[in-house]
Amino acid sequence: MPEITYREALRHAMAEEIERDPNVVLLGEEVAEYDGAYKVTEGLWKRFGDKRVCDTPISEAAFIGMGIGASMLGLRPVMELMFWSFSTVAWDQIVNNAGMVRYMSGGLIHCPIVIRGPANGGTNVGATHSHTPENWIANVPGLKVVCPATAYDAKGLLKSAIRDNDPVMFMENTLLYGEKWEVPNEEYLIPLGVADLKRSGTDVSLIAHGRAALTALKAAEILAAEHDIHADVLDLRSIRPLDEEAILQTVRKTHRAVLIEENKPFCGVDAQIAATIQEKCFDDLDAPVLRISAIDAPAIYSPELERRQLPRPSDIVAKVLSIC
Amino acid sequence: MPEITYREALRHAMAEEIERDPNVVLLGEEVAEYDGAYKVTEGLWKRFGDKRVCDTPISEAAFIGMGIGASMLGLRPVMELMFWSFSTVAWDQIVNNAGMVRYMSGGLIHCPIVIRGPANGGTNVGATHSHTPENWIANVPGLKVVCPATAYDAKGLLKSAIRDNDPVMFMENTLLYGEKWEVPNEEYLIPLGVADLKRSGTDVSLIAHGRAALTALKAAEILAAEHDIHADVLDLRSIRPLDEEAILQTVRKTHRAVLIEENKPFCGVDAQIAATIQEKCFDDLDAPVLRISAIDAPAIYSPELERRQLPRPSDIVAKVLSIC
Amino acid sequence: MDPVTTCEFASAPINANLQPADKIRLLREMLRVRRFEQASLKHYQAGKMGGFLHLYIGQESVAVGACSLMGPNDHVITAYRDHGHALAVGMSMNECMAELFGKVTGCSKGKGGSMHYFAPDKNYWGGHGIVGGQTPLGLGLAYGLKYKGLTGSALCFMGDGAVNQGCFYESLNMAALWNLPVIYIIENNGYSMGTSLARSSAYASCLAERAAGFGIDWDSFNGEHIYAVRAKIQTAIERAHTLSRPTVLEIATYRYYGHSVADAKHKIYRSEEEIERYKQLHDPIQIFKNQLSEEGLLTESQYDELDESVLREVEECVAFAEASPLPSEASITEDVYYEVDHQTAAGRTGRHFFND
Amino acid sequence: MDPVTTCEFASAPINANLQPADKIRLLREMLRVRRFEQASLKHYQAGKMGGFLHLYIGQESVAVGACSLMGPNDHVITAYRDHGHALAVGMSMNECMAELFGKVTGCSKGKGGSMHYFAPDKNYWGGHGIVGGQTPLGLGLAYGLKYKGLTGSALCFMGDGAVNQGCFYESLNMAALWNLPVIYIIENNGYSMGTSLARSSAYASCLAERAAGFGIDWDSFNGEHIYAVRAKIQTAIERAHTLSRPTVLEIATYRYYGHSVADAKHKIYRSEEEIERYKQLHDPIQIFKNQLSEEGLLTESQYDELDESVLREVEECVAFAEASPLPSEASITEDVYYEVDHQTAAGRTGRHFFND
Ligand SMILES: Cc1ncc(C[n+]2csc(CCOP(=O)(O)OP(=O)(O)O)c2C)c(N)n1
Ligand SMILES: Cc1ncc(C[n+]2csc(CCOP(=O)(O)OP(=O)(O)O)c2C)c(N)n1
Ligand SMILES: [Mg+2]
Ligand SMILES: [Mg+2]
Repeated sequence: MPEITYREALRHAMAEEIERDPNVVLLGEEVAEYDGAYKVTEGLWKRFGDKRVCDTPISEAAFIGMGIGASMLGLRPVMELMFWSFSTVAWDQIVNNAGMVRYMSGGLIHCPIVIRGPANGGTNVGATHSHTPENWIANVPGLKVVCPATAYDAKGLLKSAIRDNDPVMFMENTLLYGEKWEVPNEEYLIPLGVADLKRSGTDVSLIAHGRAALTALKAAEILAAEHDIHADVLDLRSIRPLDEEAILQTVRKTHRAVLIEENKPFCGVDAQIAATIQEKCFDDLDAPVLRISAIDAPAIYSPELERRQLPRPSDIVAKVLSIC
Repeated sequence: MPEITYREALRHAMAEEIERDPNVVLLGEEVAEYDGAYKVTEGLWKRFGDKRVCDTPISEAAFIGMGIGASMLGLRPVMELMFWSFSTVAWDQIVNNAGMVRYMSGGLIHCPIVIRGPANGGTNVGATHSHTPENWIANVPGLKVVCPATAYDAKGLLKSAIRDNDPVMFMENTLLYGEKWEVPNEEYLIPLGVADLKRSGTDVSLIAHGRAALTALKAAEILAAEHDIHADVLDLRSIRPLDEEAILQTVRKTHRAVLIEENKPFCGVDAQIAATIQEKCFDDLDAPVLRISAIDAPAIYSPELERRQLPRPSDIVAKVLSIC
Repeated sequence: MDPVTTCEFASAPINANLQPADKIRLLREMLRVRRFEQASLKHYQAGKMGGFLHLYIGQESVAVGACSLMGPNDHVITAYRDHGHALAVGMSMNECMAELFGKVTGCSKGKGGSMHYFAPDKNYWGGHGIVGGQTPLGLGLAYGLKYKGLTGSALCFMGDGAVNQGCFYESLNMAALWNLPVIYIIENNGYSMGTSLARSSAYASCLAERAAGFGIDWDSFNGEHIYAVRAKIQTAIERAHTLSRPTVLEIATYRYYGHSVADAKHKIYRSEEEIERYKQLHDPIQIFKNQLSEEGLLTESQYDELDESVLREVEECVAFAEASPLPSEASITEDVYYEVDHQTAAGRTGRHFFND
Repeated sequence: MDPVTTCEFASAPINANLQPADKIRLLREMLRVRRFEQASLKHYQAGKMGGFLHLYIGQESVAVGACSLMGPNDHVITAYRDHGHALAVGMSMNECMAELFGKVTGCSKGKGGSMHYFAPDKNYWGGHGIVGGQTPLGLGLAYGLKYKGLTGSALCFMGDGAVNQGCFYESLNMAALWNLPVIYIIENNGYSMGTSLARSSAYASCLAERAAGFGIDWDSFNGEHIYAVRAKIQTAIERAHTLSRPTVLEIATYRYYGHSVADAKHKIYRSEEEIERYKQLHDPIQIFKNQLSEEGLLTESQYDELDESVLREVEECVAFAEASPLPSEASITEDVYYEVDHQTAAGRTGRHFFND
């Protein structure tokens, strides 16, 4: 199978959907003539033209709201936020309009919109540019949120997100854009709400999403090689809808769980996962569910220290050893 | 002790702090000449004048940001959001400016600002007006969040919040404004980060915040009267800082916990509490930590049904009976 | 504002070309709004509904005049003071009253309430509670129309207080930059809640003039006469249809009741005299009633008949609302996700709701 | 834009009253910015720092001219392209370079980086990464000054792309309505990232004219000559000091490098010729250097000395940054909460951090 980057996988997904459905339009800052701040949309403007790939002013509230309004009319806008951190200036449009209009209209309206872009720390761009709002979004019934960790997942999930008739918040990671994975040439879709067991073990369940899932895989290798501890690594992929069954299954198998995320700990996604596991696997657990999140402070600039602020394989190994 | 309303308690707290500190200023929509949309600031404009109590245009992003900027210069703005739901249009200012400027300046700047207003459902004002963002806020290191359930707590906590040198998000409840509690005439303060055991029992811990704490008290009475089950009722009062010790203590005493909140379940504050309890009281628990939240949908308008959407005493009783 | 004495806009083609029956219908529509809201007020006070009730009474000429101009691709979106626009686009009193009563027969199945009426089939996109929040949505409707190659427009209504929400200016810039056929209609009733225009906004000659800085055509006028409203908005619609250019219109109007029914102080922040003066001299229904009798199209008794037929419709809608059932408890989690409601494949993978 | 040939602003009192030494200092400050940033670029490319690096080179006359006018109660706040303003208010090259290197000796202890320089003691409030997010903060500085009864102003810098963030207009309305002494300075360098002004903004004659709709005084001018910048901004500062009124200024300027160092395409979305033209004809340092030699205040050799002394300062700051220690791991959770850092009573009740 050919290897392509996470960035290319996203691009191919968008190109395929643009060709497939005339209602799909890409909008965002620098997505067209500049080829995308992170080159995710590179070449798409030249290929599909002004109508399908369109640069916006720096007006997130207005252009996200515009996309929502257009989606009510049947368009399928795929909006790029240069950083998900900038969703803070469009927060009302996302939560109250995309999130609530279907409900408040008694189901008369739906918003087939995708809002995508990177949501990660680790690039030394400072606290305001390093938010990971998947937990805020997942708190809102009416919104969906997806955090792919690999090129394969990114492509399959983005295509599903674009075809989904509900608003899907698609969170990528600038640290992964250049990473390569095997991705088939044939078309495929990955449904939202289906987790992926990326490594199968017996002794402990490492549950994560986004880049943290890759960190967990590295930790699992170390655990196997150096400690003869064999971990299940479950990548949630989709946060809402959530594959709760897969979570409970792996825990029922290993009886131990360590949750890893790059978000801040308080009310992070893993708080929800831990609460669910202890409630539904109470008698299966041989140890408390443990969590590893970013060190609980705004993202620090200093490159050395920000590397330290996010979960590292060694942090996971240490946690696992504390319960195995 | 005299009984006063939750609304009056807040008003007295602000009046006392205005008199005490010339840097305290109240700003918000309709807080001055109109006496407050919910009459919380009634009479303060007449009493203290234009300088100290000031009406703003409907520009939350600008006036919240203005308050943050002024607080950097040493003012202590107490900003009213007519509804905390409207924080969505000021989200960037709250999270990135109030929340991050101290950190990004290496501690050179601090923001002694209070942003207060009602954050609750249950009043049939629809999905966009019924948000309870305490979990979103508490996710942000740099911000503090407080949710008083009684007039006594509201006054003591608001005075502490105004004197606090960090940004404090103060979340009230329109359903409580008219309720009365005993409040002493003498000045008192309630520190942030200290929970309140509002009822002492032996069999189960009901842990809640905001109005849900009062619902828990009602449930505790029913449990005692009809089921001879005696519950601890712990009111968190402050979400960040959080009185984790008090949480662990009550659970170590009763070995069972039911968490109640009016927020939506996914990544609600109680997800964090449940995750913490199972981790730190793993061997103390005789049953899984259970949660009761709002029914997981945007706030419905229909009055009958919205009453049903929020946790009721009977819901708590049923949950408790399932583990006692 | 000065009353419109004789209407210079009667001769505007869009009005001159009206048939007598059309003119009567305009009056009838305004009466429908007023009588519907008077009934809703009565039943609100009788405790039949919850939440807020923002009455449009006094402003009827704006919504009715504007919506009377809508063609197949002209769309409407507004704020929470939305009953007038809803009835004006042709929504039934039944679904509107039932919504206020929180009944499943309501236009939003009792889920939206007074602030959240919707009727996409009538090009009516709500009903929005967050001040200014609808302005980017209106932009999106215009963008969608243009994208689909349709000749139409998006009429986005907003209040004089809403002009101080920033997303409105972001929207103006994009509308001008991209030539989008959106028409922002500022219904300037002089107050945002208890705050007079002078205490909430700084401006040159008027609020609409702020559009000039974005190179957008704008106009400001007295909206008490429905002919004026129709003539001015028609110009904007033609600009949208022929040039795909935006317009900002500021229409002077007045609300007789408080901001919402909960607004106890509305006779304190404005004088009784002011309210009375508007009712006496500037009432859009009275003014148009007189216009029609001057035109020899309406006698007193014909007016009374018209009013009675409207009152009967109102009575019926109240009875309908009363008799309608509440939404079921199970319906609380319906209409959240399209895919779940329709039980598509996408709606069946993973967990969507998280109680227990 | 046309080059400023002879400077009509030399005679403006604020410039005419300058002592020769002051004029040399202005040139020196501009040189400090340029040489500092050239060094930062070199070390960025050598991998000594992370994140973004937005260079101000080409725009020096704006920050240096503006900050040279600051009195005790005049404050400055800007966006992420903030090195120029930081050095212009008197921050040391050491603390600025160390911040880029992520060292504990940096102005923000290595926690803010290039976009987040701060020096409240010098009335410098950052350094803000969210486009437009600083505009309400600037309003707040002005509000705070007025509240405290101080005669001062808040100079809030922003880019030409930032004018399309809504909170800017909300801020303009409040500034005008409340007579707040804030001065919004739009540094129009023609591009927001890869987007030219024409592709991002719709306007009448210029961006600043948007202020007219709020009844705010505005001006738009070429900022390549520091005398022009000082004369025009001084007028706004006097308006702020004497009338407590806001101003919006649009200053035409140009950045020689890409949006950030990561901007590989900046010679594609604009032509090499354009860049060269600005360097040759509109360079603020060259222009002022020539001005001073015309005034007989500076010889070539004096200029070279000046430049060398600046280069020595730059060398020293790099050595300082290199030699400085990194922040400690423990410091990651410092500077989050004032009360915790100071271990006050409030900082000791309850849990503030939630790892494990
Ligand atoms: C963002 C936001 N802030 C505040 C409110 C509360 N609020 C609802 S209506 C209103 C006044 C709006 O006045 P105006 O725009 O003039 O419309 P009118 O009520 O006069 O029709 C306010 C402050 C809100 N709904 N949304
Ligand atoms: C709200 C927000 N949206 C987008 C960005 C990404 N971004 C950073 S700078 C920039 C361009 C700003 O251009 P301009 O305002 O002209 O300032 P300049 O870079 O020219 O100094 C963009 C889009 C951001 N930081 N914040
Ligand atoms: Mg109004
Ligand atoms: Mg620029």
